[in-house]
Amino acid sequence: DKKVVAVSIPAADHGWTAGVVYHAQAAAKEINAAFPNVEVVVKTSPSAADQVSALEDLSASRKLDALVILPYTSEELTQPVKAIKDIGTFITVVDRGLTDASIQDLYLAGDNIAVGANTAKFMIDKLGGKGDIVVLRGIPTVIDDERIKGFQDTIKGTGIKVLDIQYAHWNSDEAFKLMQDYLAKYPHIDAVWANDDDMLLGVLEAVKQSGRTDIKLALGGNGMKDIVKKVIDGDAVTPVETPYPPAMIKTAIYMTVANLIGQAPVRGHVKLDAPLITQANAKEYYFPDSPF
Amino acid sequence: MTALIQSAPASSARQYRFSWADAGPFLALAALLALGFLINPDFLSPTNLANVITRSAYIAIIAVGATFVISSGALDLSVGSMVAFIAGITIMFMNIMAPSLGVWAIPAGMAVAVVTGLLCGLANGLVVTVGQIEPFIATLGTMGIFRALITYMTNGGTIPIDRSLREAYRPVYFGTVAGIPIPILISAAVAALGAFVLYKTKYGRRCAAVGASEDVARYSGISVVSTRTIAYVIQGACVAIAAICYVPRLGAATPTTGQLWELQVITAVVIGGTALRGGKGRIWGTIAGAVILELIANLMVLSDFVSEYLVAAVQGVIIIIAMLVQRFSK
Amino acid sequence: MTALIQSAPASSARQYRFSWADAGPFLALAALLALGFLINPDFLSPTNLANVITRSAYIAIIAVGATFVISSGALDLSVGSMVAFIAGITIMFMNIMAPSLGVWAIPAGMAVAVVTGLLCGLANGLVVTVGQIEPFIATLGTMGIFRALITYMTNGGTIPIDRSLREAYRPVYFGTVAGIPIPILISAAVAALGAFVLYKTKYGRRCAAVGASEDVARYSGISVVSTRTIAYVIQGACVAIAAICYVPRLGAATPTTGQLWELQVITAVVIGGTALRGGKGRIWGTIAGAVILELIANLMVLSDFVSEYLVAAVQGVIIIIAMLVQRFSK
Amino acid sequence: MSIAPRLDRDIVAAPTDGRPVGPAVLRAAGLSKQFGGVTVLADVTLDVLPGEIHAIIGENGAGKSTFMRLLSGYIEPTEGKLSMAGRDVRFAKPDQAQAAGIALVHQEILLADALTVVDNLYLGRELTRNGIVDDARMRALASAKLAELGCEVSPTALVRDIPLADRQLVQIARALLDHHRVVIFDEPTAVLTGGEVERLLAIIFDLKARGVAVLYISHRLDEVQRLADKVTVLRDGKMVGTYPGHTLTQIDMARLMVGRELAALYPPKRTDKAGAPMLVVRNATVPGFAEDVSFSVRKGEILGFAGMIGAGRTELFEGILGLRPATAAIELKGVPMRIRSQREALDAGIGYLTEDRKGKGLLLQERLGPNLTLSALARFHRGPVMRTSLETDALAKAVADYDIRVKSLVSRAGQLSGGNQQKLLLAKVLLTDPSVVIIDEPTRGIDIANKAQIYVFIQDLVAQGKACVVISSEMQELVGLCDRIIVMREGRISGEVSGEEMTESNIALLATSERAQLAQGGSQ
Ligand SMILES: Nc1ncnc2c1ncn2[C@@H]1O[C@H](COP(=O)(O)OP(=O)(O)OP(=O)(O)O)[C@@H](O)[C@H]1O
Ligand SMILES: Nc1ncnc2c1ncn2[C@@H]1O[C@H](COP(=O)(O)OP(=O)(O)OP(=O)(O)O)[C@@H](O)[C@H]1O
Ligand SMILES: [Mg+2]
Ligand SMILES: [Mg+2]
Repeated sequence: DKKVVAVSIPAADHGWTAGVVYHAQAAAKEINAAFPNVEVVVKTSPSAADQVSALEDLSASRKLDALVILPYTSEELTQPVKAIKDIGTFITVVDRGLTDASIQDLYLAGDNIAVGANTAKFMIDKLGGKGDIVVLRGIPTVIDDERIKGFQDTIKGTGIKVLDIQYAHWNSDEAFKLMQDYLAKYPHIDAVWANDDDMLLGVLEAVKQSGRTDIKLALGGNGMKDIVKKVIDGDAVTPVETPYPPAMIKTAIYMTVANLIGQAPVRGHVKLDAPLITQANAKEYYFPDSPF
Repeated sequence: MTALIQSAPASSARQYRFSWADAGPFLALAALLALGFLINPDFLSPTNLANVITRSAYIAIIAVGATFVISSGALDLSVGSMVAFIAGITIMFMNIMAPSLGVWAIPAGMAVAVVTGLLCGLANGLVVTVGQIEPFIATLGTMGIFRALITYMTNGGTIPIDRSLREAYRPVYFGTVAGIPIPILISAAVAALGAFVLYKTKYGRRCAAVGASEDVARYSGISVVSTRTIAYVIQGACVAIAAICYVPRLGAATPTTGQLWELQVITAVVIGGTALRGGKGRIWGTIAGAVILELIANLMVLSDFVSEYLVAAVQGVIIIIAMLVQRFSK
Repeated sequence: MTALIQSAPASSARQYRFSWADAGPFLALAALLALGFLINPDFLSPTNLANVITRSAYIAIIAVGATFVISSGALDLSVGSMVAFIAGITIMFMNIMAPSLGVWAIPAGMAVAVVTGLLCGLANGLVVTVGQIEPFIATLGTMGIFRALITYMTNGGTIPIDRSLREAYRPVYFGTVAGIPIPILISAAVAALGAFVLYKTKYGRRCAAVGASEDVARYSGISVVSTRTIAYVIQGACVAIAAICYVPRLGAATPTTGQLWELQVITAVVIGGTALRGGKGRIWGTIAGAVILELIANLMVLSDFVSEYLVAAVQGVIIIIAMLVQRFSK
Repeated sequence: MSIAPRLDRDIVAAPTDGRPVGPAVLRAAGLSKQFGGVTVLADVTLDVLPGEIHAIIGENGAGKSTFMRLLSGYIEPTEGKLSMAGRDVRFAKPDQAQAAGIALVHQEILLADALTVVDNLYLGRELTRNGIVDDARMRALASAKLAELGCEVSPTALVRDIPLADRQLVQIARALLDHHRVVIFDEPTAVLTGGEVERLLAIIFDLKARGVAVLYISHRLDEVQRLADKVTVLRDGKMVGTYPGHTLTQIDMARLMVGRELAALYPPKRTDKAGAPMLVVRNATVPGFAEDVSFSVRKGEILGFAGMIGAGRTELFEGILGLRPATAAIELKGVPMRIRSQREALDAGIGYLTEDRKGKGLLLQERLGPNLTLSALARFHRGPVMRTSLETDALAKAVADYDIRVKSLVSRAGQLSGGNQQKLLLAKVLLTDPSVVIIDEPTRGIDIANKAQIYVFIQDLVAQGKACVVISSEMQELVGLCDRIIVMREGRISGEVSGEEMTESNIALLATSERAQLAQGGSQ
């Protein structure tokens, strides 16, 4: 009998989630072709409530041998995932841990706090411990919250001053407008941090249009291929990048399948690092065929 | 005038006759069930159906309120954010009360939810009626306000419900009575009450009259302002009930809770046969509409034909086809 | 009939009299500018104003089309997704043509954009008129369809424009003619053309008549179906023009392009003094409405009063106040 | 200063000038009303006594409807006051007037289209039992009241689906459901035909007998003469006077209204033979309304269509003109053609004036000019550009030609009095310069002086070689105007009269009974 692996991920509503969908589908295709006795089913959901619905639907219609899930939010998905665990399904959680860690057979964690913290460290370093910066936030969710927290905790006590922080909803257009307004409002800005590369694209356009030269750094996060390319090319304003590879979903799916069909059990927690991507190592993080 | 006299009884008989137009949403529902069964026989399994109908309960409950607002000739775009806002207030209140009241914090929180809902509805209603602002714009404004308030309350994160209350509150979504999930019972009760008010009370008649023609209503001594305001208050109460059912399901409120529900709610109401220009409300059709929407989403998950990227397109097409079927089955 | 003959000249003079109701949006605009200056003098700096007005160009251009659709008594919720879809198609086409046509791929792509826009508008129009589906639902359906198509085309990611075209195309957004940013010129041209068509042609009269009363229009020999369909086609053309201005700004189309623009567009139209129930369109008011919306957003950033979490709330409040001021200045 | 003209002979009783003669149920003292600075009613004083039928007459735009709306709380006076049984009253809303016992049957039909007949009847005063609306009882009472008026529509039919005449009866029924002390009828018979009119008049006499005061507005002076105990005449918003009803002849009334001598009502008919057939219709069937109707109208001919309410005349022509589903073989000037929409009809040169001016004729929120030119926009174009100056000229000409009384050329259509709206609508249809004109109820709500003028217009049209079809509920008008009259009954042609046979009694016979024996008339 075929073993069923369900993959539940957020719908592609911006670049990073699009990367997740891309890698999940790629993994499913490869595995379904390679292992005739395994079936990987990928389902996307546009909100936490829809993700809970999708879990119900997936588990109601067939017996799941394993579930790989990238939860919208930890809090809201904990109970529903537990319900699936209770019927004997192997649970792999990606990126955001559930509030009850015992549910997770396998946990592949991204580190959003590190994304913020590493970016902050680099910035402190590069600006010599002081400077005026502006920050663009994403959509009010856990990811955004953690990154901002990591960043703010790190700059605490240094001479880095956050002039302004506003939401731009991980959207390049909103980021473009917001950056234009920041530029109009503050005659001197040392650095910008957009906590996601989609937003960074808008920021860079706005800076370019203004012709201002006071901005020494404009950093993003997530490892979008265009930004990694900039790092490779040695861009002065965007010299580094923090990865938060959507490909982690692919790793998780492969590990889960390995557990199902392999001899050795694959369990435990894997924490993915968020090291700085610099010109030196950027090639390792460059995937020109990914949509992200 | 023989023809005339003959035709009169015929037409009053017509009144009790089966009406294709009214049956439209139920036919669409039946067609969808059949289609679902063809695509995946599990679709009709009791568990799956129970899940789907339970899930449609929020939208259904809110949509009952929306049926009032829409048949009174107005519109409410703020319901999705209002759910989030009320859920947030309710959880905050329950968490504060939990140490002193214990499990009694739950009913106390529910009461707070209802009061908040009534006040939110009243605010919407007054802006629209007394402020004389186009409902679309007025409730778009309050939509932004409620959404911002929940974001503020959560600091952009999540408000989870206290662990001590979680287990006690869970049955409100997950429990059953006589085998029927509680949310289904609640939405049936709300619909029955809504149908009673809309069809069997003076207020219901006046609500439809205001939607059919403000002038005629005004000249008949009906206060457009209070009738429409009450419709918004009813809407607020329904949103509160939906929020009460919502909280135990996910155990938390976030700034993205209830996003775009307003569109689903309006779609459910219109698929159910209520005209957006007002003057006519179909509560039971609305319920069918809410279930149809949830079934379409469920079908997308259960079927394997559709690329993940195209789910929204297929849903759009199915909704348009459902409306066409309804329109031309008349 | 002496009374008549005497009164006629007096009243035809009145026709040119200043109308407070029509001036409403412009007064609101002036008030906002003054308020902005008080809060932050940089607000009125030429760069800032140029930025803001340039940014408002997309919404303004789309909203000119929406003024037609709304005054014909319909609604289009799909414009935001349509921008994204057209931008995607255009970029794909330009990228394919770039190797053979070189820079000429840009005008060719623009032509493709316009054709796509007209076809999308036509599709919307036919679903609404021939399909007789409530515009709200019909265009909610096509909104999902266009959004899904762009997500599919981009695999959920980004379609960037070919590097070789980037610099040549950039001036369409960033360039100026006689010191005025090109998008402002384009939106002024679109508005002038729109005003001409709506106020000075047969079609404009018919459009407003259909919105005011379908029956009267029909009995006056006006085809409701074709008039309203043409309004949607005009809307499609405007969306295409907006997309043409949009692409050079960030040089890419993504699944989030144009999200929620439909709401901004409708808000701009209504703030501009056009009634959502149809029968009356105010092109210049619409333009003022679009600028007002963008100014409010700008003011939120330039002021330091508002917590980032509450921006949406304050925007909602300002919009409601702007509408109230308009309503009661009459 | 008296603006009353001298009558040929002295009226037996002098004008009472509204001086109280007995205990008035309703008294209006010095009422004035201005709209945006324009005075439309000036210092009108009137007493309404119980059990009295008081007619208000005046030219179109004289201020009758405005006056009635003031009395019933639809609008508030700029000056003056109302009192009931000696006590001052103020009505800010119509329901306050209703509560005080005053009901108004509006000139323009004021019902909610999307609701059922019974819902409209009981709107705002629903009957309930234990808090639950008592549909069964409301339906039963509604049926009874409608039957009393001779209206056979089902109480659960939607108002949007019932014919105009029935809507008017529903509106009347609404005013009569409760017992009122004063009932005001503003042109109740404009859309009714003979039988219904008789029934209504009987009901009005019954009200009078029960001590109810009735205010009655009509341009059909014969009705006024039969009903009125007193007649108050308004001209240009001012009182001309109040006269004892039975002493006034119709000619007296007309003179008092107009303030000048009147020409004969009907222009002489042409004596020359009508020409070749212009419009030939064969086997026209409009499902549910008309079946297998064939007729033709010649160049230079006025063809009348008579029938009772519900005979299907309106629907027949709407079907022929592509405004509702129908089948028909149509030939225009000998050329067979298909007409699928009003546009095609207009392009072919067939104009149609609808009987429902509020719902289908005019955009009430729109200015006069755009209303006038809506069907003929192509004529106001130069290149792609609308020429508003041409439009303004056309409006000025129409206002003069049709004597449309407007306070300002930039008014909105809804601000015109009912009769003046009708004239605007007529002007709108004729602006398309049709070669065949179909006029459904040409003089609905038009005063006697202007009626004559419209008849002259119609005669002029045919004199220019056009063909004209007139559908009318006023048999007298058809007889006075037409060369030939087709009578319809229950959706079929039941006969045709011309020449000597063209009498009101013959038409009535054909309209009501299966086999009619026509009598020769006319020559006496
Ligand atoms: N709302 C309004 N605004 C401006 N003018 C108005 C308004 N209503 C009525 N009028 C004007 O008041 C005058 C009197 O109108 P009214 O309707 O009372 O006439 P009427 O005597 O009933 O005429 P008809 O016999 O044609 O019905 C008209 O000149 C009309 O244009
Ligand atoms: N919606 C409807 N459903 C059923 N029967 C209808 C409906 N509308 C009209 N009828 C019937 O159609 C017939 C023709 O209607 P109508 O009164 O409009 O004719 P008409 O000759 O034009 O009368 P009028 O003199 O009022 O213009 C009548 O028998 C009427 O009762
Ligand atoms: Mg009148
Ligand atoms: Mg008729």
